[in-house]
Parts: sequence; C-alpha cells; structure tokens
Amino acid sequence: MMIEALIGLCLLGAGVVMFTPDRYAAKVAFGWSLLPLALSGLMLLNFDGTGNALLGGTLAFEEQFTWITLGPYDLSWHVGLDGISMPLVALSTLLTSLAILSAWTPITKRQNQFYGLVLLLEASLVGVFAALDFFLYFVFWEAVLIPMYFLVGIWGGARRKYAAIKFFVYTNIASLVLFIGFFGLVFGLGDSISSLDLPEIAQALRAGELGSLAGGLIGPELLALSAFVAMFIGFGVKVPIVPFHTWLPDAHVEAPTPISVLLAGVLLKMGTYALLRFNFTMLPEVARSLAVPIAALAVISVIYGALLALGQSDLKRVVAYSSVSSMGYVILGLVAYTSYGLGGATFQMVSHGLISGLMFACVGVIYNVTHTREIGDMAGIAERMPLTVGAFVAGAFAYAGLPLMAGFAAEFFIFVGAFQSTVIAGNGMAVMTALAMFGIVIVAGYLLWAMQRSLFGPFEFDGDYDVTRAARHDVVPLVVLIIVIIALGTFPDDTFFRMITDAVGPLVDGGPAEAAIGSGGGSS
Amino acid sequence: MAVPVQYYLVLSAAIFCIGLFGILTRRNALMFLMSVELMLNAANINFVAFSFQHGNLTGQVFSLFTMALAAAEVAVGIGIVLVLYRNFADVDVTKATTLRW
Amino acid sequence: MAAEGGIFTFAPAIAVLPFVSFLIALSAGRYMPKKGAFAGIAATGGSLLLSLLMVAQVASGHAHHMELYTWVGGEGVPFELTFGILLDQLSTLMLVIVSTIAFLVHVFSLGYMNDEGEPGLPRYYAELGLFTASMLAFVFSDNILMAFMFFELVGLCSYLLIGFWFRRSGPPSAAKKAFLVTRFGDYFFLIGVVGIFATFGTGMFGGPGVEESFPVLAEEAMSAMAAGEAMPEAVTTFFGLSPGAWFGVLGLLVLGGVMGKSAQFPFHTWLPDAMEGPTPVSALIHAATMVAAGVYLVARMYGFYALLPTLLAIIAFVGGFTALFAATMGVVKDEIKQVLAYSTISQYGYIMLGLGGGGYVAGVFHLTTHAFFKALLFLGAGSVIIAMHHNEDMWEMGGLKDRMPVTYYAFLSGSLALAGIVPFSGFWSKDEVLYETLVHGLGGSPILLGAYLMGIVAVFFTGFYTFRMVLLTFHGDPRSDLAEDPEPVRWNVKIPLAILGTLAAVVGVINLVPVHAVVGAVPEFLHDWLFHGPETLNGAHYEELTEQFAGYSAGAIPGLGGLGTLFASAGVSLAVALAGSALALGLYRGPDPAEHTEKLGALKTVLYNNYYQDEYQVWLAQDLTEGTVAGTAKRFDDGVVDGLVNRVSDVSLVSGYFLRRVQTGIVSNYAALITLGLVVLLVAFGIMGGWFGGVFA
Amino acid sequence: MMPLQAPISPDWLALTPAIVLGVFAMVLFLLDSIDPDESNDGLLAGVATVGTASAMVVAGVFLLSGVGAGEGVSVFNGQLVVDGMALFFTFIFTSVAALICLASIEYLAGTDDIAGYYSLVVLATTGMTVMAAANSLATVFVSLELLSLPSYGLVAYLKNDRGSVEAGMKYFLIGALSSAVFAYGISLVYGVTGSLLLPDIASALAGGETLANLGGLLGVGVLMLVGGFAFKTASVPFHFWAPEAYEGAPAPVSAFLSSASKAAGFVIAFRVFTVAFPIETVAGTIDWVLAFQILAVVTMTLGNFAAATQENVKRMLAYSSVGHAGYVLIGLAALTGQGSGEIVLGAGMIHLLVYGFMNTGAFLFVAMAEYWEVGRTFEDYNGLATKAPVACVAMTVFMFSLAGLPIGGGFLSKYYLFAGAVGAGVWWLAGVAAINSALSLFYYSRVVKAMWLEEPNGNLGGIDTRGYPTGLYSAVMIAAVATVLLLPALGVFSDVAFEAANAVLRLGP
Repeated sequence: MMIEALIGLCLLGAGVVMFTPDRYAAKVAFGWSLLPLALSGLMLLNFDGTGNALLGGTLAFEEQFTWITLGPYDLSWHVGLDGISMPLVALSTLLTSLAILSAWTPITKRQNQFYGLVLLLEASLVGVFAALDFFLYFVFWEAVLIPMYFLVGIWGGARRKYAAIKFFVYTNIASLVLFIGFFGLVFGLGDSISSLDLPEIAQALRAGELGSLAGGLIGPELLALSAFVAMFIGFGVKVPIVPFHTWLPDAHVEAPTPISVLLAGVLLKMGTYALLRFNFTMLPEVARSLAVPIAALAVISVIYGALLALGQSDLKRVVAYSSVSSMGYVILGLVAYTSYGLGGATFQMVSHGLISGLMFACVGVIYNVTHTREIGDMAGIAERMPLTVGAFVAGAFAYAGLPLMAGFAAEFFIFVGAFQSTVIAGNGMAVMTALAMFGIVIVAGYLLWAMQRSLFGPFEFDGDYDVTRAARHDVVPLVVLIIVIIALGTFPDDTFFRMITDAVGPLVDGGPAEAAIGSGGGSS
Repeated sequence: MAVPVQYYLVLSAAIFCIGLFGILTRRNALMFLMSVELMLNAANINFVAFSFQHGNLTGQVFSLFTMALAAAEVAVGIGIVLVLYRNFADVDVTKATTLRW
Repeated sequence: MAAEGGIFTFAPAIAVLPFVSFLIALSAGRYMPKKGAFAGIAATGGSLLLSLLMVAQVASGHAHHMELYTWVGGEGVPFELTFGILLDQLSTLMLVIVSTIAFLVHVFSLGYMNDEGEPGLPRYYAELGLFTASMLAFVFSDNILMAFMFFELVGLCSYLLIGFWFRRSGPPSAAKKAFLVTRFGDYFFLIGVVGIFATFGTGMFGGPGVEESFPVLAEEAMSAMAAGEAMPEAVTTFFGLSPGAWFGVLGLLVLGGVMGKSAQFPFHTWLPDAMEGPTPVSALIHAATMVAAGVYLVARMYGFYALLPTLLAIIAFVGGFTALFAATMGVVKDEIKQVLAYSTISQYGYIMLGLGGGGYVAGVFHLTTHAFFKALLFLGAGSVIIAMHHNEDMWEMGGLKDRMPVTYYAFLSGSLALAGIVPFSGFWSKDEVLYETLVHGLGGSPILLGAYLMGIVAVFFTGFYTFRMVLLTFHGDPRSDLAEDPEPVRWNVKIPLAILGTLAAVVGVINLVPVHAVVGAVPEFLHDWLFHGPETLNGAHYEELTEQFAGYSAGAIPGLGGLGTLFASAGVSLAVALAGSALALGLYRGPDPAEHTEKLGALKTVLYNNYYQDEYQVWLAQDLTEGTVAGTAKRFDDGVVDGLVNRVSDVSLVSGYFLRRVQTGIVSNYAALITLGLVVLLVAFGIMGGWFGGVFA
Repeated sequence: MMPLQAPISPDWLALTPAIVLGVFAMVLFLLDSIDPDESNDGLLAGVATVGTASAMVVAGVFLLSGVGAGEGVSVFNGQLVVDGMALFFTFIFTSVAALICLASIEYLAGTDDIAGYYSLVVLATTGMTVMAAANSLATVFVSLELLSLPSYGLVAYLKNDRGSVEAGMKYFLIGALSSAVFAYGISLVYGVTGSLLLPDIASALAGGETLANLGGLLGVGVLMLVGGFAFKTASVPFHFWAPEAYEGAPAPVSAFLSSASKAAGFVIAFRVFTVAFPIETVAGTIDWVLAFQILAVVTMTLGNFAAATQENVKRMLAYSSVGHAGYVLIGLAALTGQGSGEIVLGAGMIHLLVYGFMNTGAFLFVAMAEYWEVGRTFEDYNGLATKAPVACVAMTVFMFSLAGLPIGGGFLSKYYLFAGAVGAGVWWLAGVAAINSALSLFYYSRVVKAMWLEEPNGNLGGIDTRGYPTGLYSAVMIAAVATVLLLPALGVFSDVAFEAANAVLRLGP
C-alpha cells in the first residue's frame, strides 16, 4: 500500500492546502510535501524489486485489483515500482518539495490554490511512474495537464495564457495520437490479452502474438510500425523531440520558476520514461529497424537544441532549449539497446531532472531579485549575490558534463553504450554518438557565454530594484540539489545506476528477457 | 385486379415532393404547416396502399395514428405561430433571425 | 600487494589532503588567519612529504597499484568503471613535481595575494586546493577514464582561477576562452576514451597486478595482426579498420585533449589570455602542472603511442612546429608574462617533440626541468609585478637588478635554464630532446629530421627572447618612477624564488647524458629510474616497442659515431642558443635600449597579432557558430517550426468561422439544406446500392 | 455484477418508470386545475422532481436487479420491450429530468403557468422512456412525437422572450419536416417488409429476395429513418435547429434537450438499426454503417469547429453538443462487424450517461449565470471564480470532462469510444475524432480561462444581490459530483451497459 499511501498523501495534502489561508499556505504546503518525500525515501531504502516491471521482474510495492470491466478488457488498479520507476518517483517527490520551497518568494497571490495544485501535480506524477495498467497510466498521464494548465495560466508571465493553452492543446493532441496507436496494438493482439495490464501486453507483444487489424487490411508488421510511430510522436511531444518541441520554450518562459523546475525536472521525463516503457520495451524489433531515423532525430535534437540555446538572450529560454538538447541524449541512449545506453538514458532522466531543476531555480532566484531574465539587462551580479551565482556556476558545469557530477556520469554511460551499440550496421551508432557528443562543447559554449555576460564583469544593472543577497529559503534548494547531483555523479552505482541496469537488463540483447517472457505469465 | 401499388407510390411521392416544395418556397408559417400536412398525408397514402397490398391492417392503423399526431402537431404549431406573431408582428418565418451563426 | 601495502595505503591522502584544505578554505576560510592559506600550505606540504615517501618506496623496487572503489560495476554492465591509484616511477616523479610547486606557490601567494590585500581570498585558496587535489589525482590515475575526469576538473579550476578577478571584464572572458578551447580538445579526447572502452573493454594503463590494460591489448592485437593470427577477443575494432588504423584514430582523438591542455598549435591561443589570472596561478597551473597534464598523458600511455609510427611523427611535428611558432611570437611581446606564456607554449612543444621523437626519457626530463624553471620564471615575474604595482610592461621597467637582487639572480638562473645554456638544467633536457629526435631521425625515420630542424631553429629564438626579457626587465636604467623605487617583496616571495632558483640551476644532474657517456661513473638517474618501472610501463619496454612497431633505431651522423653525434648535437644546440642570446645582448644592452621591432617591417604586425590565430578562432566561435548558425536556427525555429504550429491553429479557427456562417438564422435555408443533404445521401447510396432497378421494374 | 433473474409479473410492471411518470404528469395537471391562478412553485417543482426521481430509482433498481436482462421483458405483443438498454436509457432520461425540475424553481420564478412547464417536462420524459422501450416503428413514431410536441412547447416557453419564441418556431418547423420525412420512411419500410415490428422486419429481410426486389425502396426508407434520428440527435444535416433551440430556450430546457432528448434519439437509432436492419443482411443494399460514418465525421467536425469560434457560452455548448452527437454516432458507425461491436455500442451508451450529467450540469451553470445576470459571452464570465469558486470548480469539472480530461467520467467513455473505432478498423474515424477532441479542449478551456485566469470586469454584482439559487445550485453540485464519481465508479454502469449492448446485438441476426 506504499504507493497508494504516497499518492493519497499528496491528494490529501492538496485538499488541506486548498483550504488553508494564504498566510500559512506556503509553510503548510512545504511541511506537508516533506511527508511524501520521506515516504519515498523510505521506499527507496526498502526497495526490493528486481528485473523489469514489464518483463516479469518482481516488483516492489505491487498492488493489483480490477477496477472496471469495459467489454472484453479489464481495467485494473495496478501499481508497482522497478529499478526504472523508483528513481523517478524519488525525483518527483524531491523536486516537488524543493519547488514549493523555491515558490515562497515569487508566488504572492492565491497561494493556497497554487500549492494545492502543485501537490495535485505531484500525485499525478507519482501515478504516472507507478501505474502498470494502461488506462490507469493514461488517467495520470492526462491528469498532469490539468494542474499544469492552471499553474502556468494563473501564475505565469506576460504571455501565460498563450503558453498555457498551447501546452495544453499540443500535448493533448499528442496523447490522443499515442492512445490511438496503442489501442491499435491492443486490438491487434485480439484474444491473447484479456486486460490492459501493461506487463501482459508487453509480454504478449514480445511473444509475437500481434495479429492484424481491420479485417486483415493492416497486417501485423504495418500495425506494429504505425503503432510505434504514433506512440513515438505522442510521447515525443512530451520529451520533446525536435520538431515537436516548440511548446516547451513558451511554457518554460511563461511558467513561474517553481513550475519550470517541475516541468523540466519531471514532466519531460514522463515522455522519455514512456518511450522506454512502451516503444522500446514492447516493440524492440520495430525500434531496431527504425534505429537510423531515431538516432538521427536524437542527434538533431542534441545539436539543434544546443544551437537554439546558443541563440537565446533570455536565461530561461537558454535553459529550456538546452533541455531539448539533453533529452536528445536520452533518445540516443535508448535506441542503443545496450545496458550502458539504456541505463545511461534512465540515469540521464534523473540527473537532467536535478540539473535543469537547479538551473531553473537559480534563474528564478536571480529573477526574484532583478525582475529580469535578459542576459543583456544585467552584468556582474556575482558581486551582489555570490551564493546564488556560485550555485549557477555549479549548475552550468553540471550541465556541461563536469565529471563527478550526475550529468557527466549519465552522458558518459550513454556515449559508451551508444558507441558500442550495433543496432545500426557498420558501427553507424559510433558516428552518431561522435556527432551528438559535440553537444557538450556547445553547451559549455552558451552557458559560459551567458555567465560571462550576466554574472561576471563590472556590476551593471539598469532597473530600479536593489540587487542583494537572496533569502535563505531561496538558496537552500540550490544547495540541496548540488549536493544530490554530486552524490549521484560520484557514486552512481550506489545510488541508482545498479538498480537501473538491473531493470533494463532484460531489454538488452542476450538479456534474460526471453526467459522472463515464459515465467512472466499472463500472456497467451 | 385493382390499381397496382406502384401507382400509389408514385402518387404519394408526388404529394410528398409537392409538400417539400411548399416548405422550401413558402415563407408564411401557416403555409409551412400545410405543406408538412401534405407530406404526412403522402405517408398515409403509402400506409393504406401497402396495408392493402400486404393484406394486414397495421398500415391503416398507423395512418390513423399519423392523422391524430398531425392534428396535435398543428395545434402546437398554431400556438407557436401565435406567439411568433406576438413577438415579431409577422408570421413570416424568415423574419425571425435574431439567433444565428 | 599486502606485502608492500604499508606506506602505500596512505597514497590517497596525497590528493585528499589538498581536497580537505579546499573544503576548509571554502567553509571556514574567511574566519581563519591568512584566509585559509595555512591550510593549503599544510596540505600541500603533507602531499609533498607523502609523495617523497612514495618515491622512496617505489625506488625500493615496488611500483604499486590499488583499487579505490568501483564507480560502476556489477553483472548488469559489460565492463566495470573503477577508480584506482597507480604509483610507478613516472607518476611518483610527477607527484613530487606537482606537490613541490604547489607548496611553493601557496607560500608565494601569501606575498602576492594576502600582502596585496586582495578580496575573496578564501575562494582563491579553496580553488587552489581543489586544483592541487585534482591535479595530483590525475597524476596517479590508473585508468584513462579517471584521468579524463580529473583532467576536466583541473580545467574547471583553471577556469575559476583565471576568472578570479571576476569584477573586471578581462578575466571572465579569458577564463571562458581557456575553458572552451580546451573543451574543444577534450571533445575529441572524450570520444577517444569512449572509443578505447568500446574497443578494449578496459581503460587501464597497466601496472603491477593489472591483468588487462589497453596498451598491452593493443600491442597484442598489433603483433597478432603482424603475425597474421586472429586478434584477441577482448579487442574489437570499428568501421572494419585494421587494428593499426583504428588505434591510430583513437590515438589521434586522445591527442586532441593533449594538444588542448598543453596548448599545442592550433589550440595554443588560450594560454596567453590565461595570463589574466593571478601570477601564482599562472606559475602553478599555466606553466608547471596543468599544462603538463597533456604531455604527461602521452607519457602515461606511451606504450600505446609507441605502437603507432604515424602518431609519433604527428606528435613530433606538432611539437616541433609549436616550439618554433610560439618562440617567434615571444620575441616581440612587451608584457613580461606574455613572453613567458609563449615560451611555455614553445617549451611544451619541445616535450612533445621529445616524446614523438622516441625520447621518452628526454620528454619526461624536459617536463621536469621545465616545470621548475618555468615556475621560477613566473614567480620571479610575479615578484617584479608586485614591485611594479601590477604593471607588466617591460618597457616601463629596467634597472631592477640592483633594487631586487634575490629576484634578479633567481630569475637569471631560470632564464639561463630556459635559454639552454650549459650547465643549467634546461640545457641538459632540451639537448637530450633534440639529440633523441636527431638520432632516431638519422636512424631510419628521416621524417623526424624535419621536426628536429624546427626545434633547432626555435632554440635560437628562445635564447633571443629570454635575454631580451632579462635585459629589459633588470638591466639598463629605470624607465619609470615605479622602476625607480619598486615596492619591496617579503620573505614569502623570496624563499620560493631562492629554492626554485637553485633547483633550476642544478636539477639537470638527474640525467647528465653527455657526461655519463664520457664518465660512466656519473649516473643517469632519471634514465635508470624510468627504465626500471613496472613491466609494460618502463622505458626499456617503450624502446622495444618503438623499435619493433615504429622502426625507431638510434643512428648517427655519418663519420662521427654515437658519441660524436651526441656531442655534435649538444654543441649545435648550445651554439644556437648562445647565438640567440648574443643577438639579444647586442640589441638590448645599454642603459636605454630601443625597440628594434620596426626592423621586422610587415612581419612585426603579423607577430604582434600572433599570426591572426585568435581572429579566425573567434570568428569561428562567435561570428559563424553563434552569430550565423545559431541565429539562423533561431529564425528557422520561430518562423517555420513554431510558425507551422500557430498556422494550424489559425486555419482551424478560420474554418470554424466559415462553418458557423452556414447557420444563417433563416429557417427556410435550413429546410433547403436539410433536403439537399438528404437528396445527396439518397443519390449517393442509390448509385452505390444499385437501386432504382428494383422499384420501377 | 451478475444479474439475478427477477421474473416480474405481470410483465407490464416492467413499464413502471413510464407509468410513474405518466401518473405524476396527471398529478401536476390536477394540481394546476385545482387553483390555476396562484401557482406554488415549490410544490409543483417538488412534485415533478419527486416523480422523475422516483422513476429514476425504479429504473435503477430494475437495472441492477437484472429485470430485463438478456432478451428483456416484451410487452403488448412485442410492441414494447423492456431490456437492459431500455432501462439504462430510462435511467439517463429520468435522472436528467430530475435535475432539470430541481433546477427550474428559481430560473422560472416570475413566469406564469409553471404547472404547464413541469407537466410538459414530465410528459416529454415519459415519451423518452417509451422510446427507450419501443420495439416497433409504430411505437417509435408515436413516442417520438410524444417527446417532440412537449419539447416544442418547452423551447418556446418564455412567451415574451423573442429568442425563446424564435427558437421554438425553428425547432418546431424543422421538427415537423423531419417527422414527415420519418413517417414517410416508415411507410416505405412497411411497404417493403409488411410489418412494423422490428424483429419481424429483420426476419422479413432475412430471406434476401425481398431485398433483391425492393432494395431501392427499402434503402430510401432507411435513409429517411436516418433523417428522423438525425433530427432527434441533432446530427448533420438535421442539426440546424439545435444551436438556435439550445441558445434561445430557457437554459434548463436546453440542458434537457441536449442531454436527454439526444439520448432518446440515440436509443431508438441503436435499437432500430441493430434489430431491424442487421448490417450483415442489408449491407449490400443500404450500408447504413457507412452512412453513419459519414454523418459522424461531418457532425463532429462541424459541431466542434463551429463551437471553437463562438462568443456566447450557451451557443458554444449548443455546438459542442452537436459535436458530441458526432462522437456517439461512432457507436453506430463502428458496427462494421469486425472487432467487437459491443465495445462501441456500450461505450456510446456510457458516454450518453456521463454526458447526461456533465452537459446538463454545464447548461445549468449557464442557467445560474443567467440567473445572476452575469451575461452570456466568455468575457462576461471573467473572474467568476473570485466570486463563486465552488460553482466554478463544478463548471471546470464539466468543461474538462466534456473535453475528455480525466477529471470525470467523460474521459473514460469518450476515449473508449475512440478505442472502439480503432478496434472496428475505422481508425481514420478515430483520427478525425481525435482532432476534434483536441480542438474541443481549446474552446472548453476558454470558459475555464475566463473563470479562473481572467480578472473580473465588474458584472458580477448579481451574485451578491440575488444570492445563490438553492435548487439550481444544488442541481449543479449533484451533477458535478455525479460526473466526478462516474470516473472511479463507472464500473457500476459499464457492466450493465455492455451486457445490454451485447443483448441488443445478439437480437440482430
């Protein structure tokens, strides 16, 4: 019942906070958010899952009972964690608490609603990562949109309404596309499945029981291919993969900082997590056959995103676009189908969550003081707010892949895994990897350039706010994040990487996947 | 024996079309109502004819239903035309266009 | 290992101590006397002692390797990534060099930073400590991944320390440039590391108790190929290349990082800018240690490069060319630190030349001597800069030799070493570098002779700019009021200078090759030291490799024989050095020397502008990448990609607008449309269903 | 749950809901005739509400206790059949009607002849319940008219409101036309098959030679029937009345028509086409599945795209209700024989159930806004949440549930409809539906945006002066709670819905 307790705590907290007077809402929300955080920490300590959740691994904190029977299919409440989802749940709870803390300064109106929605968001995020039944998963996946719409739309910047509706509709279209694609598979499986249980479906698909659809009009191969493409696009929008990324900068720039933290930190991971769970776990053959275009998309995302970041003058936009770039690495790692590639990709989800969260938090703290994010509007503020700038520098180097920080670990794993991958004939992946790796140079380029322009040099600031040190509760999240980032980068194995590699093992060639199919039960 | 059923069918179709034509062309609400009546009666002709053809009474009974309902319909219709006139000082159905798009 | 565990168990402390001082200075620095300087001094002193102990231990015949911890492992992954310590002859030697200079620089900083009352000293000492820790850790890394990690960390520290004076506009920009240029090199390096792991499944350099190391695997693969046998399973080459070719590619990629860090052409442009940092930093990082990291890496994995003649030739040529190229730029500089910067670039060119020319010992030798005398020169320059109130223009100086004798004599000894005048250390090492290149060039690899020639010519310029610098700074009459009565410097400046001055003069004795050749009694300490390293990591092994795979063999100048060649080469280099020095003396002697640069004519501007190297690189980075490419990408993204999204929504709204217009509000139109719709349906389905046949039949 | 076969005797007792409704309609007349002059709003509303509610309870009990499971109870020689589907829809009609009656108290305060209003509502509901059970084209036609005639009156109920009158006029004229078309269609079908009982029609066609001879005639007839249903369900091209009627009519009536009356149209469509014209038999002559596919696409597209550009919230809801008719049409359009038809049919029924609550709720919220004299356009709703947060939460639930976000039952039913379309091989239909659904999110969220994101523009005084209308407010709340609960608790209804769908489909061939 741990997961239920976790989600329940968040929902209950949301309810409580909604009806707390504004004066106390911030404190209450933060205090409450520590409960799920503590609980997830407890779960992390007691985590006893092995193997892959979808391929017959033993799950931690698993619960399953039938929810609704819709015609031939059972919808069930089925939750559980494996080595892939556990880190992401922990990430969500941690970032939520820190986001709430970092909201104390900027959020001044309708506070109880704000914090209530944030806790609501946390509940749905945990649900997304924990759900193992498609409809349950989809409920949480869509539920995330609702709080986000309000959080961006009410507390956002000047063009918040445009950004909110764009994010809302864009991602909703994506959801519909992936929904249709996925149900193509469900009906293609015909009688071999009796529920929308993801493990059952995944194992049935891997056991090659996919039939044809529309009275043989769409054969199994075509069906698998089109479903893969549909789901790839659907999830790709969330990631986001170029060219489906344009909602991101708008949402990021307009969203209030704490929400940008969650958006970049956790919401984008929903997409990559889903890609790993659905596309790359359920349809490995298709993924391999499409390795070239997918890897190419990954490389384009990395380089193109980095170049766009280089072209921005708004600190938040810079970070937003570099998220596009970093997510490209994840795709590259996923398509590699090596333990280092898949593991690194998952590790990158966590590390990028922390690092981008740190960067956005820093930008936010600076914004709280200067009320501008334009690189040109300020210079040499390091003199006035040393701690914040120090955190910013740390975050920038973490982003640029400085060793012994999480970013380097994740990216190095991805590079090694992708380089030695054989999914593309003639070591094509090695070339792709080498190309993608140039991202680390561009990243360093624009971050250092931005820092030199805005943080260092003689102090200049044309604005009528006096630039002084940030409040302590603004800096705490930054410090915490830096510590976690370094911890992950220095001891990847002892933190998450071992459980991750254990969970992705069955996906790798020669992994115990086939064995799992048999024992996994459920299918056929 | 008697007149082949096709003729009735043609007749009813003709009447139906006349009614339809009336609806499309007349702007007076009452004319509109009458045209509807025509169409309903076209249906009645069919019912009676087919009932004769099939040798069961279902059709004839149904035509009675239809007439009754037509009467009720006209009653309601007249009421509406009345309030229409009260509000728009006209029974021209094309005049009342405050609600559109 | 337990047998000689003993003192080695303390090895990690060598790096940990400075790291602790970093933490102390960072957290408590501002409350401490001297803002945490003492912590750093104590820590580096401790590292120095430990390093010396390690040397002693290694000297007693035991190289040592220990696993620190597993970064990534377990059955989940195909190969482990670990951290470990490799203590052999090479690394211990380097440890001593680094910790010595770090120690002295900490002391010197008391004078240069504290006494000058700089703000932000805790940050300074923290960063200094972090750098020392990373550098030492890099030195004793036992595998290339760990090496890369700390290679990057020293880069970070360099960035932070160059930008220490972030309130000015110059330092941050210089720091950015330094990091980016080296990062560009590291990009290739990282590909190389990834490639090495993908190829060999291990990144180990080797050493006692290491069963699999990539240089050895590479050697096996190569010899297996040569013998026409199958390659060892552990090795997988890519793109269907032969081992030789593929290893060459990997070697080149790693070389990218080396050239970036060691400021070899064309990645040399960051080093002169890096002089924006505090002078002690320049001495420690940008002269003696971090810049040495690149060449040290080549020496560290020499067993790999020795297999690849092409790579060796490339290294030698890059080295030779850089040596000459940088030296020529040094002759016209006006700031003292600029001259030193270019001379640093040039000297590392020599080290590369030595390594590429098959002179493993020679390279390491010059690395050692250069570390000392260049650190000395920078600290001397620092002392002068203190005296001149941070004015670095040599034309403002002059006549300082009487006013600050300690600095002068120390500086002079350093300069003699740099110029390569017998018997100062620089002479011995540089001469050996050139000699090794020459003999291998004569012996079957004539291509090296080209590199050798460049090296020899560079010697002339070295002598010239060195003594130009000395004369302008210390001799003649003071050319400014500052120079009239310079600010005195205290013990904490003089002592390091004295120590280094002595070292610069005498450290050459560790490898007196020519002397040894005549008087066998005089040992070649360094040569023996390096030749008795652990198997596959010692000079002897490397010699075999170069001979077997690169076809290097010692030749001699016809008619002179080995000994003759040795002395001929020594004589030549000495003569050239003297000639250069003499020219400088001729031009800049006297109370009030003239500039003379006009004599160079058009060449002058080219030299002043450093052959326009910065210009094209800045153009590449800023104008092309940031301006053109990124700008275009931005326009494309906003206009086309995002524009498309917005157009779609516009289109649907417009179509909605037209659809609602169908609702005219006139009920007759509705009736008409309904009829129309029904009729259309009837006709369509009628034709489909083939009706109308049945009805009127 | 397993239906425990409760044999009900005499069998006409299965019609209890309809009977209850009829009785209460008479009671209302009685009360009115006792003292026609001063009318007691509360009493009348109470009676109507109790009547419809009790009918709802009976229907619910019958439904869950398995009365009419499987073949169902056939009454009056099969003229009427009370099976799962009949009871399911009866439940929808009566629950909506109950909400309407509850909500109308304050809304109609001040108008005369309130008794007439309520009795018309109850009578129309009676008509619907009979439609749900109608098993012969005769009963279908009669009950349809029994629904239509009161509806005309209800729409034009505000005799002095031009909008209401004009709406009534248009609704009536189009309705008359459609019923004429419908009647003619029935006559043709009768001509071909010689019967009006749906099963008999099916068996008459089963042979095939009838089709061979008179296929064309049947085709014309069937298409005319389609026209009749299209009118009731407000599907293109017979939808033109809908925007006007919904906008002009009193808001509760709009809710009633757009939820219950639409559902009634669908129930007869479901029954007639699945029972009387099994697609396997008639596909060669008249492929009504294809017809409904076309109608579905056109209807949902027109409805949603037109709704996207409205300024008036009520009219937006009207068009969106046309769009939803398009979605539910998938229930018929996907009966291609491939895949399991029960999914789409069941999903369609569930969607109508959920829609009954969320759409009624939305219109009732509009009614409340009119009661507060806030205004009708999106701009008028600006900042409403600052004054009436709880009500706005309810409206948000309705909007997002209509848009298919997982905050209410609308999510499950809508997405399951799409899934069913994919399963039936008409994935392109699902694709079109997806585009529409995304667009609908855009315009539904405009309401939410106005209420929560915008600042008030000073037209919210009415909330303070007029206060909360108890009945209306509670109706909205009930609808909201029901909508939300239908997400987790849908299982209660989904089982019976799918059983009913199964039963109906098995009746076919």
